[in-house]
Amino acid sequence: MPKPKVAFYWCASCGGCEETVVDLAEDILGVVEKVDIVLWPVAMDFKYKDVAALADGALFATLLNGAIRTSEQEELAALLRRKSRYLIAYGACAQLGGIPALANQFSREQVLRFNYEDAPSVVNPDHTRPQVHFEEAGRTPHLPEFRHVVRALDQVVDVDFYIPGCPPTPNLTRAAFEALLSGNLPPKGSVLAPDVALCEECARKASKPTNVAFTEFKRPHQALWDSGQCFLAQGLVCMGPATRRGCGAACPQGNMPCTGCFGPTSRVRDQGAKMLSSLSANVAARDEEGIRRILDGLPDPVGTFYRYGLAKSLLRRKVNLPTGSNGH
Amino acid sequence: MKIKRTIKYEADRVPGFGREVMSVPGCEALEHCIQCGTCSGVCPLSIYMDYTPRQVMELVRSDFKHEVLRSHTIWLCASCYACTTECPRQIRITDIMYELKQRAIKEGVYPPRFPIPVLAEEFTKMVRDHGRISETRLVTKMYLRTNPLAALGMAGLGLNLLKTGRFSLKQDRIEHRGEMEKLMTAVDRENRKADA
Amino acid sequence: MKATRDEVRIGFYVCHCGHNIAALVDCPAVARYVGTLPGVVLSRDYKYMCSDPGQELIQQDIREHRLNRVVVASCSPLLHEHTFRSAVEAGGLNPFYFHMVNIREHDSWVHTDRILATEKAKALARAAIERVAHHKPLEIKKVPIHPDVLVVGGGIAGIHAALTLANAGKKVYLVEREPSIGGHMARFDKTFPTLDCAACILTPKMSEVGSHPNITLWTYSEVVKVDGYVGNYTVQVKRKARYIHEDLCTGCQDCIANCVYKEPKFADEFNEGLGKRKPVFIPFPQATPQVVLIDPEVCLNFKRNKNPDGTPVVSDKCKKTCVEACGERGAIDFTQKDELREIRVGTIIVCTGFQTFDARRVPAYGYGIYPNVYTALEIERLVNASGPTGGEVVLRGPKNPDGTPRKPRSIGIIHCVGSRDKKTNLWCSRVCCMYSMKLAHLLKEHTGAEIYNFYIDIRTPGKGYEEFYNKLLEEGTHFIRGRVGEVTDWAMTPEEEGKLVIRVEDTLAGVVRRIPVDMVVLATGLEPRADAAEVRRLFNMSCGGDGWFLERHPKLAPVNTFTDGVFLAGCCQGPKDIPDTVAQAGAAAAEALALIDRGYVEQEPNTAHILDNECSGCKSCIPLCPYTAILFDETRQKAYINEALCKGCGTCVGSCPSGSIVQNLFEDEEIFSEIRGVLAYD
Amino acid sequence: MKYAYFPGCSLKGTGRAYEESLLPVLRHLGVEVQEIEDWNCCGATAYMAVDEGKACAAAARNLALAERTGLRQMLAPCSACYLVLNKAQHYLNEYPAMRRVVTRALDSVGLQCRGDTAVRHPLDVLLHDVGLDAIKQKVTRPLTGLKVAPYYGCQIVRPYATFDDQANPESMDKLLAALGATVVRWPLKTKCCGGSLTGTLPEAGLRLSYILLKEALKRGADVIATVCPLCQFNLDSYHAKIAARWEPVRIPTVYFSQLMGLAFGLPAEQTVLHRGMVPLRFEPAPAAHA
Amino acid sequence: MTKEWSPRIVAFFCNWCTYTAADLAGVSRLKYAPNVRIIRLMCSGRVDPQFILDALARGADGVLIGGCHPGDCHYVEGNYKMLRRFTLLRRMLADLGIEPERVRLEWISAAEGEKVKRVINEMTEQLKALGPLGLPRKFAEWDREVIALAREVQDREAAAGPCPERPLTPEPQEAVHA
Repeated sequence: MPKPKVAFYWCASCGGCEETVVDLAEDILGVVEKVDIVLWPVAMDFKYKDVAALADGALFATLLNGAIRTSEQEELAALLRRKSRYLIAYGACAQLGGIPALANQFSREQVLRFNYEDAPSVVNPDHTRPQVHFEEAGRTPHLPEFRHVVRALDQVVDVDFYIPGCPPTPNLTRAAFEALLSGNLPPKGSVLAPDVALCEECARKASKPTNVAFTEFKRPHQALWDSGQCFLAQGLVCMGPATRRGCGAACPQGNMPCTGCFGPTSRVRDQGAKMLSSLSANVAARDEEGIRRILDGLPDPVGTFYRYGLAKSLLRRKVNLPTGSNGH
Repeated sequence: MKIKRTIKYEADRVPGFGREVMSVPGCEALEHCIQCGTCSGVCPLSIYMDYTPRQVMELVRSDFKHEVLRSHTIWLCASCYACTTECPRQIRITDIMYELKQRAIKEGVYPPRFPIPVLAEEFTKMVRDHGRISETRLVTKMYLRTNPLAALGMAGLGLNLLKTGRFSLKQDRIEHRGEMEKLMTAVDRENRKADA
Repeated sequence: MKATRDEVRIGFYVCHCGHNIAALVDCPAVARYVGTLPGVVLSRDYKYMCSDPGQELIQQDIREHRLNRVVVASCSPLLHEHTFRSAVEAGGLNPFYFHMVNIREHDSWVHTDRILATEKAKALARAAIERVAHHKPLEIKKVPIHPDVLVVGGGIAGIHAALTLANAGKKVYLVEREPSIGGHMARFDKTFPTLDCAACILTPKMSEVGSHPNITLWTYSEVVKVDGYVGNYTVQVKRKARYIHEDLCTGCQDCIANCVYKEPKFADEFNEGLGKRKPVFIPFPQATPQVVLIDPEVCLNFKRNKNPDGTPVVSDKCKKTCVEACGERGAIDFTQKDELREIRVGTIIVCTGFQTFDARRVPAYGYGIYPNVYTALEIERLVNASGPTGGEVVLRGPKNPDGTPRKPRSIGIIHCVGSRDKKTNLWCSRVCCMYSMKLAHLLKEHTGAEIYNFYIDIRTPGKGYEEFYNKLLEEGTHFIRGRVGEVTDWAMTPEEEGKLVIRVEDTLAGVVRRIPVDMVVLATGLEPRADAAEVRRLFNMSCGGDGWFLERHPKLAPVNTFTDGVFLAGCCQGPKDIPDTVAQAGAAAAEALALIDRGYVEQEPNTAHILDNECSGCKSCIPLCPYTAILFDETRQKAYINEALCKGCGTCVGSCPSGSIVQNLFEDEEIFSEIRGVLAYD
Repeated sequence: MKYAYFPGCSLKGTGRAYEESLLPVLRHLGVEVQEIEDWNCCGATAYMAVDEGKACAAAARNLALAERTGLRQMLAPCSACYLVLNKAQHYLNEYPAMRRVVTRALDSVGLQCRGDTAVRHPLDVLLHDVGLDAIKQKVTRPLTGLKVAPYYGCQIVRPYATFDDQANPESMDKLLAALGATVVRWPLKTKCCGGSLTGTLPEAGLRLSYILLKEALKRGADVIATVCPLCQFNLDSYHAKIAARWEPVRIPTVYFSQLMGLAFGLPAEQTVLHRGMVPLRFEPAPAAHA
Repeated sequence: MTKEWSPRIVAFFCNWCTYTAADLAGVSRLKYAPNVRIIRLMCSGRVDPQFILDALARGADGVLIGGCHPGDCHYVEGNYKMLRRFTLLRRMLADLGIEPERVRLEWISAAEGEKVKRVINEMTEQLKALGPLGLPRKFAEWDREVIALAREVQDREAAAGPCPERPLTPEPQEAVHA
């Protein structure tokens, strides 16, 4: 009997997710012998038309990583959606928008101007910008269109499962494959990681007192951090309490606080809001001035609480940005 | 014996008059009046008034415009502000009196040769034309316009002022001649705009 | 979520409340609209939902239409939520499958545009519909009530409340700040309108309190701390040192007679300073308890300079003749210190009373400037047979040439001093008209003087009050309608020489008058005690903008406060006369009794609980609980809530970073759907 | 200490004695004043009776000119001026509509008014900025034995004044006591003197002056001290008429500043007592220690 | 919207002070703008920032939170907790382009019916001046680019061959169409 066909695809992402597939190390072989990889741009040479040629639903599963920012990505997402039985948002960017979604604080124009003109490393005297269409030798090639908004995969197409993480850890990926192949799957739309916050599996938890009240907030570069004690107890923002577990508390083990890449638990609609609520409620001061002073220790709340989740936050992006007509 | 009909008919009222007055800056609190009479009680001049301040307040509130504007009361107010500071409802009675004087003057309804409005008019004229007041000159003017005979009665006083070096008929004025007039016409213009 | 939608069967009822709602909200339209919403199987509008037929309607529908959720849009849940929950329960449903929409206090009563008000009603109704779908069945929690009661304040209100409870067999602690109970009433001479002597009707009640086996009377004491909640409060009371052992003092007053001060020398508080007392004294003859006290401020046996903590220092400079006089009874103890007592009670009745307005705040009336200007309370003492002058009304000011004190031949009584005045107190003090007339009568009786009452309006809304007014008119007392402008001492006419001149507009005659009198009496109003704000915090009550303690509902819960188990009586809630005060004290006592005899209070099951499997043990919630109800299970490394301690504020719920705490009746899902509901209109 | 100085019309006319005595006293106490350039009549009570807006504008022009001096404080010795300027200040800040009109009007003559200059009365400045101690130190000829009835009149305490009690002001009492004078207590210190009515309706107006003079005498005062040119004029000028109508009540009325000058031992041309119609005859002796 | 726009305010009032104050406003028949929709919670401390964001995302132009005055909280200090959240949330919202006037925290005691009226009227006026926030419409606007393409692709595929059983457009986001 033919092996189930699997596709890997990437959109707006750093490539780290691809790495984790490789990180499966020898297990990759296990996977490879169970499935038939038909599309994997980063590793193999297949073409769009190859996929287009497939019958709808012909793919058993597609693991798509990266956020959606261009028309091309949307189109491929749509195509793979149709061809696959299971479409899986792979990694923080596909699940939540991820780091790229931080661009949702800026207008498309701001982003383009910076990247093609203002960035210190750019030399572009005649202000050339990428065009959607341009004439050349009587031919009109089309370039993908750069969207106003960065989106998570499920804001563009219907998604079956999510594998969280920036990047997802090998064992999550492995577990996901096993589940897929064995067919014993959780309800559609589930995140394939435990539905409990990180602290549960964090070695530092025991060191946290039950009476933490913040008198100041520090930032990672501002001190040497006790390698055993809870970061929050040391006045450093750790997103652990508001973030799904499953990574084995990798960052805290590396003496860095959690930044929230696994996203919220199923009971939370807005990871940032919840963390904000918990942190600020535990500030020590009672007078307005004192409260403000302590909270000023968090200079960039959006970047802190929505490091990965802005696209999927309740507001999705800075709300007063222009969304003019398309076409650059 | 001469008898007089004192009954008031609805026709005697000018509906909206009260509200109108209460809408003027400083006059709002009138609606809270409880007719306690403190104003009359503290008013040093209430004993000469045809309507006591309290009665004026009620007449305004019940729209008896003609009665109010024709009353002597508004002219007797010496603006000592006793009523305003004592009123248990913090009604700025003195300011209401001003408002009523203004309306009376605008409508020209006050006793002829009645010195007080005349003084006010002469006063404002002098301020408009010269920017400053020369009191003795002003007062003399007033007497000539209202009651020249009384002016004679004042001769003695004039003399004493002269003796103490406080009498002068010279008109003091500001340098920027005409600036006051400009200012006043501007106010009129703005008010008209506001009304429009 | 879809699933629940299918199985929920909601019944919706919108109440006209006569015209209260229907006048501004198109109730049938609201009913029609709600009828179209998912999950609603039946939607009605009805004239009075809180009426019996209204409630039966609900029960009947539950049975006939197999409703499993009920929403009523009517008045404030604080008013009728309980009513409808019971109805739902009687219909065979768990009472918490009910939600209430407030379209009266929050809609029809506060808006003017019918269309917008109706739209708002729809939105609020929709929110409830969306919400109620998520409701879960809950159990009401029962908390036992400690049967003892604390009554704070020993005026007539406190006395009556304490006796009522004690006679019903309850144990009562009566705490009074002054050395004796009796409050203001004890200082009055007679009481209106019946003119029976205040002492004669009050003294028996006072001594009954003093001797009642069920009453622990602590005078010269103050409540300093209150903890706990309805059913079991822990209260700390400071018993101030009176330098006398109450249990040893027999009240013989030999110590007073033998004090080194032969003559009374110090202003006597009870008589408004009109009389004098000694350093060791008993406030007044009928004082309860009959126990003397020593005033360290003036007693020779104490130093004038105090300890850093403000406590007095014994000097032992005095011959201590009082101690000799007391002899083997040994009741006097200069070393006595303030002591703290802790008691446990289930309910509290606050009767801390009022203070009279300080007449100096109206300088135009000359109190404190002209000696012959008096306050009403001073007159009460002046006309009182056991008062400083033995009931003889004589003037404070200059005496006659022959040295005999002058008697007033004409007296002006000025009403509304410190009442109905934006510059001082805006409210009507309710009792001044009546007590002014009472004093007018008594003064006339004592002096035969001409008496003028200056009033803004005469208010006699009480049994026999208007009749009393008539009586005064018959007695020939002058009533002049006009608020006095000023009281001065300069004369315009011979007959004004040497008199106080009252300038006033006689508003009924429409003329301004100057009236010379010998004596002016200021009918000072009632106002909240200076420390009302602290007392309020102590018992977790609210104050109105005017500073009086706030009742839970002006009509339906006049003696309740917003804190369960704490009740109000007397003038601390607002000015009132003795009959009303006593009635209110009885009501408060009854409310307390009702609680005690039921034995328990039901508590909203709106407590929070932690989802055990979902809790990550991050401990963020633990410091947030003001009741330390959240604990951490070290072995399982998870937090859990002790629901007995949880009061249901929901602060921890709003803060749980992984959404793992749930508050009954206020679950996230319920509130989110409420938000969706209120915004789902266009 | 430096203040923008608004004399007002009266202090240049019938009330010149006020200015002539006040300025030296202030100088003597090291208080600097700078007369506002080209100030105009404040509008007094008469203008309010004709047109509120214009009255405000007239007053506001002065406020604007005062702001130009860069001095945040403005000294207005005449009660009427003091009241009117304060009132205008209040109206501008309380009533946006009024502010709009006045601002635009001022604009038309190239002036702006922020309305944040503190309008202050000499009594206020003397008591709270200079201080009684500083004043006492300057007293070389205490007014021992001189019984003075302090008379405040209406408009410096009512309705806007914040520096003293409206019903029973005491700043002048304290000041006079500091000068060594005996202060006569009387209940009429803020009663109305009749204001402009003495001229327009003598019968009504003069009666009020009469009562004041009568009571002052009755309570044994040698002199009435006043803070207002109109009050001084009324109490000083009508004795003949009052005597004719009621009874002679001759008692001098002088400005508190004149008494200060006297106590500071300033020369006669700076106490200008000769400007009074009822002359004050009192020669203070040098202080024992001085 | 059919009728002329008028702001929508979602209010979260604590049961003990502010909700009661609103009742008092009613009993006293004070009149205020009908733009507010009051949601009752036991304590301002229960107000989860998610509620505020959700309300805005669903079309509220402003959110008003009412609690007991500092020191008067029925639950000792729930209102302080809210004050802290509010302080940071307001700053974060500014970073996300939402004017501070749109989210307001007020201490209103059970006796201050007048204040309920004042605050609601004030806020309504401020929001009128600010104009609509209109997030639902904004969301729809943002998604237009996606939906357009999705349609285009759909048509193309339809022309090409058998239609897949799964929809291509994203499942409707509640917030967009609520």
